Amino acid sequence: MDLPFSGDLIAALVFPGVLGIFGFLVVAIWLERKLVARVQWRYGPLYVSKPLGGLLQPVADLLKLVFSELVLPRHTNRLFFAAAPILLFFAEGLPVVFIAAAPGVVMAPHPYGLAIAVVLVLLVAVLVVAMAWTEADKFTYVGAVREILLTAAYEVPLLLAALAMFILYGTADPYGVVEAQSNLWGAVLNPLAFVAYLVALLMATTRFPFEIPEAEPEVVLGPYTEYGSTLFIYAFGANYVKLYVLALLGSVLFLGGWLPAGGLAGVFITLVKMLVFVLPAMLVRAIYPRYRIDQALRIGWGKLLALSVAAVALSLVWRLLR
Amino acid sequence: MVAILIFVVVFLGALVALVVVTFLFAPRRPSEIKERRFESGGPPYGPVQRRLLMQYFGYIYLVTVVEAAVGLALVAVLTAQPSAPMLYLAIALLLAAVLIVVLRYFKVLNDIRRWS
Amino acid sequence: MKTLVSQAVARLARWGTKWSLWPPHLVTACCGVEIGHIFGSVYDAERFGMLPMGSLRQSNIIIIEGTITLKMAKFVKYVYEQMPEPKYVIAMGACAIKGGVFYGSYHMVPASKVVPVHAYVSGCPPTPEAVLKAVSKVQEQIGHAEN
Amino acid sequence: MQRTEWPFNLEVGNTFFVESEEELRGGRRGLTLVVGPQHPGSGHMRLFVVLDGDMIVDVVPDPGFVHRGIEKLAENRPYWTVLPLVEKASIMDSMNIMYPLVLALEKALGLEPPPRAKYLRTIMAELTRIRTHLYDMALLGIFLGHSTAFMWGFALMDLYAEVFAKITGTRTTIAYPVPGGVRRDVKPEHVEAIRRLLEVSRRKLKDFKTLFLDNPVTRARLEGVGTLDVKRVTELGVVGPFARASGVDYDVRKIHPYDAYSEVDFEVVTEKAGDAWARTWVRWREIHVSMSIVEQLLKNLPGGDVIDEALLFKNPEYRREGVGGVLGVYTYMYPEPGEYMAVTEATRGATLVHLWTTGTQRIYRMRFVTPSWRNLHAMVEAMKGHRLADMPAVYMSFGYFPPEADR
Repeated sequence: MDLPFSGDLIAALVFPGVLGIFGFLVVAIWLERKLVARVQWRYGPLYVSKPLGGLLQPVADLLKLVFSELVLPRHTNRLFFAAAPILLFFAEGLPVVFIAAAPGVVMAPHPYGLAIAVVLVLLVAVLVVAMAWTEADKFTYVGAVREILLTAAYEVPLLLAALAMFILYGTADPYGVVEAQSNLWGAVLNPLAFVAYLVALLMATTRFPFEIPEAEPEVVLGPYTEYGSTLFIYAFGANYVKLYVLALLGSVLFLGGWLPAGGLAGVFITLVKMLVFVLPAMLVRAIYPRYRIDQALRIGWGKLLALSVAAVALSLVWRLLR
Repeated sequence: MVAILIFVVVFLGALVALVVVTFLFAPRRPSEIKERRFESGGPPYGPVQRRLLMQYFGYIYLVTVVEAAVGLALVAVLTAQPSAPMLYLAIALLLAAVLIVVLRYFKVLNDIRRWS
Repeated sequence: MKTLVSQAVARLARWGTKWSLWPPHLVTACCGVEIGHIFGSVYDAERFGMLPMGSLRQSNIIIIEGTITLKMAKFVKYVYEQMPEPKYVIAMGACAIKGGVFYGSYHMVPASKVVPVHAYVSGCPPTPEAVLKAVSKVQEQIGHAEN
Repeated sequence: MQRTEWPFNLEVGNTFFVESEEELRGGRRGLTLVVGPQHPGSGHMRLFVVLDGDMIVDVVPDPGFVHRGIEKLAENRPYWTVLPLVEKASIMDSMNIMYPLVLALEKALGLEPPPRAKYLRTIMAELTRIRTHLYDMALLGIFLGHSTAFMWGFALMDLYAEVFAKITGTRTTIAYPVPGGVRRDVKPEHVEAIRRLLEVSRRKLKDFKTLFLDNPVTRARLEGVGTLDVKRVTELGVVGPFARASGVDYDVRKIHPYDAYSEVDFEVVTEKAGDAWARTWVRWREIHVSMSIVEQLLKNLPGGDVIDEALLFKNPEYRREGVGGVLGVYTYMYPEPGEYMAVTEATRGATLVHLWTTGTQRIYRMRFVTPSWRNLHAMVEAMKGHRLADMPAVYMSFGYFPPEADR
């Protein structure tokens, strides 16, 4: 790699690594609140830093949470109670190890990297359920079961969408995938898979029409109900990390990753392409109410499954034609 | 390999460090009530561990079947020689089988009263 | 050196707390209608960093919305006790101050008898501006608090 | 009466009337979810929701968190100070909720409001009706997770609040009618403000409908949920738009017209389905009916005084000012002994006030029946047998407002 710096260190520490994850947490929460506020005829966070349009609001929230009392309920196993959100947040961030943000900017280049990343994303739901279970609360309990069921709804379509793209490219290597898209983006070649991936992303990150595990009027905050203080940041922020990972994965898988640039400019292009996934995920909050869990399951196993199977079929056709 | 190690150490280190900061600097006034379960602003009421949300669990059985098939296809695609038409035929057949299974049980799964 | 660090940390914590007052969803009486207006688009309390939270575990300010009845008082007290430190209380409306139009009712308690109150807002119901003013008063209190 | 000691024990945690699950409902094996009072899905009330898996088996409501003893307080104070007291039962519906008391007091005092006052009262009643429907609609939005519906609904409500502030001096608790008239006259610019308000809200409501009511997800959440048929609705004694949503063609405004309702042309909105969607849709249509009523009334708004001649007799200055804050004139007036009753159609249904007077200035006994209380049982019944996620949808489709129910 012809970079003047060590690409894998950049990947580990800046983007898509630690700094990227925390930076995304701050910017995404701010952006979400501001965008939704704009739709709703209001300003959103403002006075905390007026010249920056309230960009420091998530920072203030974070500081407040860090410096507020840490309550470890007596009826739980306190060690697990404290460890679960940390592990969850960490596990949500783990798939970035295998995803490249630019040529050379990847921690572990692996021929099956993207496939491993997809599987890692799907594994995390177990930790959410474990977290909810340690909390031992009625609301987290219902929330955990809803989380399992929602996972059951999106898992297969997400896998099928990834499968469609892997069939199309014939590889799961991040470099190979991007190379295969040098003429046409994957989203153009197989729009069905793209749409299926987008909807599965909304489900996986429990974004709005599918914000079912943490439906406020029913189960308070779902799996995060019992957490306060720093642990709440991790429990609640884990979803944003998942969004980050899935957006990164999607931009490599469907939008040609860092193309047409390379090197450091590629990183910025990847960042911009991630917005294609992040912005809709934020704006649906202002547009849709939430489905019931049975409706979400029906969508996942009905329309979405049909769509993703059609996507695989389309990929097969493309492949045979070539 | 070093990069992964650095990533894991820095990431986990940052997460744990924030908790440590909370432990050291946040005010602490533990009380018996504070450490009770959250129950909509009242005292804990009734046992927690009860029947699971059983009505939709058929979907989970479906996942175990379908996901294994899809996973198999994924592995096959990634490890097979490029452009093996037999493989693609196999995947197409597999998907058809999946669709048939889902179509067969979709109606049953939707009727939640059968599961209660 | 040690005091310097702890002072800096305290200042940072105060700044964060000041701009991030999250009330739990605890509606005590009819002033809840005006609370809706406060979080609605016209008065938009989110500008001040307020965000209504579902659970009391993450929240740090109770806005007592009007009358507290005997039945509700127990829950208000319980919620206050269960909330993590630091926590603040705004008593909203004439009823929360002394009883207002319900003064002398057999089922009604002033807020100060239940929880320590940091700011009172008068009115029946108070206008949203008044409540936001009280919020900024509480913010000032937090900002100027002795370490 | 002055109390030095408040008679209650704040021993936290052991002063609740339901101690264990078995006490609640004979040892049923289900998960009992306690919804409220500190819960985003409850208002000022508590629901014990017994779940069998995802299905709601039983719902036990625990109201009374905002019982402030309005009926008892009304016995201990002069009758004209009861007016703002009654209003606090449902503050954004203030005009409609105090309407029956004003009508009953008028019967007791022998007053008859002049036509302009009647028109103004009806206009205000319809405006508060629109506002309350919007409030319920906005809360339905947030209960389904649609925060934009909440924000837009409250933004529209705020326009109404501003117009009320212009006319009466307060945003929410307007206390506009008094026995024998209204508190203040409207000026031409106020009439213009109301006209503009209706125009703006027509336009904005169209957006609201596009985003929220026409939303396929909203429809999917509300249709076929919490269905009560005509028979069930009449058995449970449901009132107001929630009965009309099941096909009960009953509206106090039409059947016993009071004030200016006999002079306007309006339809009684009914739906057949009786589910949460029908209850929402009836209220949506009622907003438009109310708008047309206000427009008709504004067109024919008569001139003249806004309070009865009998009240002017004591202080002719009121002719110019309206009664205003000065309610002193009532200190000279004593209600006739007897029983008086009035029923009106408040936003959430028929409201009844029954007065016993003994000739003093204190009301001997006031019975105050509010619609939310009568709809509570139906709401709970409608929740049973549905999914947990339907609970907030049914809750807010009944527009249940605990202070109104608990009084």
